[in-house]
Amino acid sequence: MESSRAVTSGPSLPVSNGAFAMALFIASEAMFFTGLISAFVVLRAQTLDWPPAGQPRLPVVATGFSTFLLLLSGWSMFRARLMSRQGRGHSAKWLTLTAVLGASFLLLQGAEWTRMIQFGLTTTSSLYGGTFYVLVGAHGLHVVAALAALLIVRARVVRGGYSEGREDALLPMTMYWLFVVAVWPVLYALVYF
Amino acid sequence: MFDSWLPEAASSYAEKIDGLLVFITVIVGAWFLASEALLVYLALRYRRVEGRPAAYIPANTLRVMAVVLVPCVVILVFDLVIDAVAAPVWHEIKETQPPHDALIRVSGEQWAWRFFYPGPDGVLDSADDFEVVNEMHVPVGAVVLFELVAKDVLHSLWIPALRLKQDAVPGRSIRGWFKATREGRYEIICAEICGFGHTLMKSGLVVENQTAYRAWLDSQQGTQLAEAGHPGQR
Amino acid sequence: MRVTTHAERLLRTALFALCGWAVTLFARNALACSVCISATEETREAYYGTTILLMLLPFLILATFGGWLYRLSRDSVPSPGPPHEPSQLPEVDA
Amino acid sequence: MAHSAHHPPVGFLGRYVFSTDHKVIAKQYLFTGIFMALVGGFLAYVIRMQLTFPGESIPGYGHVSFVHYNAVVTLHGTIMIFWVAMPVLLAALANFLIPLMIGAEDMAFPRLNMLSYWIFLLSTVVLLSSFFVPGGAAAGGWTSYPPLSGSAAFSGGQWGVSLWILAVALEFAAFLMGGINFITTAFNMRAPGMKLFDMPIMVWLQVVAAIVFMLSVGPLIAGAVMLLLDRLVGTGFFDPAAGGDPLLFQHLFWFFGHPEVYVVLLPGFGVIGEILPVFSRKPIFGYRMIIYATFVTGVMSFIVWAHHQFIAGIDPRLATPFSITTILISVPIAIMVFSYMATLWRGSIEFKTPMLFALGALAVFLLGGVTGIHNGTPAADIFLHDTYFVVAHFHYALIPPVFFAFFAAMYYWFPKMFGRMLNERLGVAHFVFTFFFMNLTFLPMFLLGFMGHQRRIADPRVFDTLRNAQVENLHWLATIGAIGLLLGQIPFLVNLVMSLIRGERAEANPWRANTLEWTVPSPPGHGNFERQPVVYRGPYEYSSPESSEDFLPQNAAP
Repeated sequence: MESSRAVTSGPSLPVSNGAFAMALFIASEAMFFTGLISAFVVLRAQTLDWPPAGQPRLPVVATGFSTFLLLLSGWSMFRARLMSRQGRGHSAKWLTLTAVLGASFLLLQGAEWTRMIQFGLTTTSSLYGGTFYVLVGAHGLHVVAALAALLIVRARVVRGGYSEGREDALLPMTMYWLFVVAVWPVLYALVYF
Repeated sequence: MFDSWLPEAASSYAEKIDGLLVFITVIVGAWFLASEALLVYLALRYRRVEGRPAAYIPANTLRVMAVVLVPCVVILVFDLVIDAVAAPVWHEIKETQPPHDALIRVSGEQWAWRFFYPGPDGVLDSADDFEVVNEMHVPVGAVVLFELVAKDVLHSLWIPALRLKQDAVPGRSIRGWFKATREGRYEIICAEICGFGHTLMKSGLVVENQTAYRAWLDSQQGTQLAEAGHPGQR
Repeated sequence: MRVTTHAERLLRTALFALCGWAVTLFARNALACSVCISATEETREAYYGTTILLMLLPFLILATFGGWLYRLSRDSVPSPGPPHEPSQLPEVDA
Repeated sequence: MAHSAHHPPVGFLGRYVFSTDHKVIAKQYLFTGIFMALVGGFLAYVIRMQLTFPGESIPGYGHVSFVHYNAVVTLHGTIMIFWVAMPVLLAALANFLIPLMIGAEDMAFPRLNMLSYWIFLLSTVVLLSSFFVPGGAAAGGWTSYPPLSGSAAFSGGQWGVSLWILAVALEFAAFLMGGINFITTAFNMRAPGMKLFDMPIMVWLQVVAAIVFMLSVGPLIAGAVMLLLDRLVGTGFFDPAAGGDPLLFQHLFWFFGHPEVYVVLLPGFGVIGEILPVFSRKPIFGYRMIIYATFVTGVMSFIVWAHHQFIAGIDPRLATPFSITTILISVPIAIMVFSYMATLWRGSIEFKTPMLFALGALAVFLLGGVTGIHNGTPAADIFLHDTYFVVAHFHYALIPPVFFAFFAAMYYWFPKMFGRMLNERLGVAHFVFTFFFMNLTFLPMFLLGFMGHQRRIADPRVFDTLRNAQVENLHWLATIGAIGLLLGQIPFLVNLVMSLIRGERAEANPWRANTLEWTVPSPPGHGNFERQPVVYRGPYEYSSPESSEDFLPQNAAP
């Protein structure tokens, strides 16, 4: 990339190292979630009363709203990358919107969690609770990590850190964010229904 | 032949498994020896000699690659034959259930085997069940159906003389059968690591004739009737 | 007694092999089965389903990945250089 | 990321400790791996001595209680696979070789690379510290099956298994970073002219191994997280009393566990594939065929894993399909082995130490390969499962790639790594000891397996069938072999130290090899290549009619 390098790369793929590595990382993340989902499917299938008597039902509607927010953040992330690719300086605004939407998803989820715990659904109350917190919690941690990365990327965009002609600097971030967004509906459909 | 190394064979399917082991060993052994000989031959025959340069054989055409591919296809055929010969044995042992003469529940726990006999009514979990620790008695020549459970961790019911091995999984019950064909006393071992006492987890299997078995059953029922209130639950 | 040819013998072995597997594959009553007797039918299906899912997903991911890279390289490199010519050299720094 | 490469780091710390140079990181991995190999080897010594002299105090360790024995077995397996095979074969060799072989100045992400090593080192410390916590190290077997490993009530120590899981998880994070780095580097940083099918076999096999690792490790991490929660929080995913399912962990574990075998096997085969052509002065036999066979192996490694569970209580109807896939995967491996053997055909073979180890690896692996058929046949597995036959089988299958190939790699690339040649005489002695004692150790175990000697027991004399002279003699042989094998490494360690200090200086290309790493000085300077290498041909043009010499480097202008 830098012209002063002693060694130039040769017949490489038409994709940056960052995006390529991110795709590989996402592949292994997908396998991680598949492992969790497999565990969930097996445990759910062998438990006769699911959800168990005396355990609260999961908030389908409220979570449906946060799902909507998360999907929206996926769209705004997509816009941010589009802006950045076209060289227009508006990507920071879209990144902010994405971060706000992601954060509100997390806050809503957190609020739901505290309510669920008050109602008696904990990790040890039943497998129903255990799998819920593990699957949703694993995704929540991914959103937290993605949000942190997003804020760093946004700070660099504001500082002009990506202005050296790297045409698709936001691509890895976009890929990861979209992955985290795309996993959620699957988990939502599996766990909440 | 190496089958003299195998433990005594005392069940109806032990011979079949032994035969299979010999069959596989002969086939793969022949391949192994041939390949090893070829490797040694090639290495020695083509060692460096002054004035004999190496040939340039990149093997990028199918014609040349056939040197390697054809033996591999033959290997594949041998492999599939082995699997085909073995499949019916597996089917007989693990997938069928001949009519049984005796029913025993085998339960593994840290670090002992417990055997639950159904008593005179032939039904487990009833009042006349009785329990024996670390010794299983079965009549010779009878098909024994066992129900394998575990109390705490994974165990593996391993009776080398019967060529019988099956893991016991807590929370699940697994069935299996065997027909002991030779009277005698054999060992029941745990083959799956199950904690500190794993090494010491062994029991006896007594294969005896009908009369002796009856006598043993009667003696057990006599002693155990008083405390038979709580047979092992799975 | 008829003399059997190699081909016939091979065919018979193959048929025997097929029967051997078919027997085990389609056994209705699997005895030593922990998920058949003591567990619900759904458990068995769940194990089968997740087994297949776990097995196929790597294929799917690799195929997606390969397809993506293939499309990218097809779209962006209009004319790949002749074999073993370092023709891409000047363009790399762009 | 490339800026740092232009200014060589200053000071001892910057150059040797917190370095982002792939060559330094490779050496860090290498020495950590060798250290762990000594730890794992010591544990093997303890196991062998205990089996031969049960109940007696072992010189250097002391009395082995049954509690300790389980921990020793567990840690021996864990260390040899995760802390020796992976760091040495995958991390050290890939780190050192991939950039040099493809003509890059460093890895794609040098800082991630450094982070990978430091996380790995942390995982090593966590694992080793588990020896000293109350209750001792993890004692649930390297597979760590719950419920045994799911609760301190079953396996004893509260800390051992938890630290074990933590260490394994950290280690996987490190190798995930490493693997992503390797793949990206190999695909995206090649020198001009080097097309994918101009990459050396070593690079290809490392890349495939990294891909297999990356795609298989996720479910195990999921399982490990759940197991850790079971232990620390009390969730009960694998606890039948709480409604959980112990088989589920096996399901997730072996989905990773079997591909892991190929993650270790493939880099070892890569080493052999590099060395055979150089010392036979002949192109490798069917370069593309080998690469394609590798792809097939990698892809198929995901569909064979249930063969570890034939006896474990899975649906027996699944046994035959998995047995067939298992048997099918032997075909691409056979293609690789036979291609390597065909490389010798009409060659001009020079028996230098690297070549001896490469040939020895093939010779030993053949037995490990064919005995896989015994284990992969479900009906035979009823008898052989969890016996010493399995132990012998996987040692025969894994010692060639992990140790023989590693030694071959050390003798071959040591000059490039450290700028000095290893002593040839000590090397040959090392090979003879290793080869002889390896077979002496593990051949008796096949027989022990046929006698029904189960694994992981601390005292064979407990059992009537094993309380006889035959078993004792076989254990004796294996123990003598193991001690000989360990002592046989002394020439190697002496050789390493002596040659580092005053070995013969190595020239740039002592083996007259074609690949790019031999075009730079030994050891290569910072940034590897002073001038841009340009690649004109494949890596194995030995004795080519195009050249008057018997080798034709990849970057020699036509």
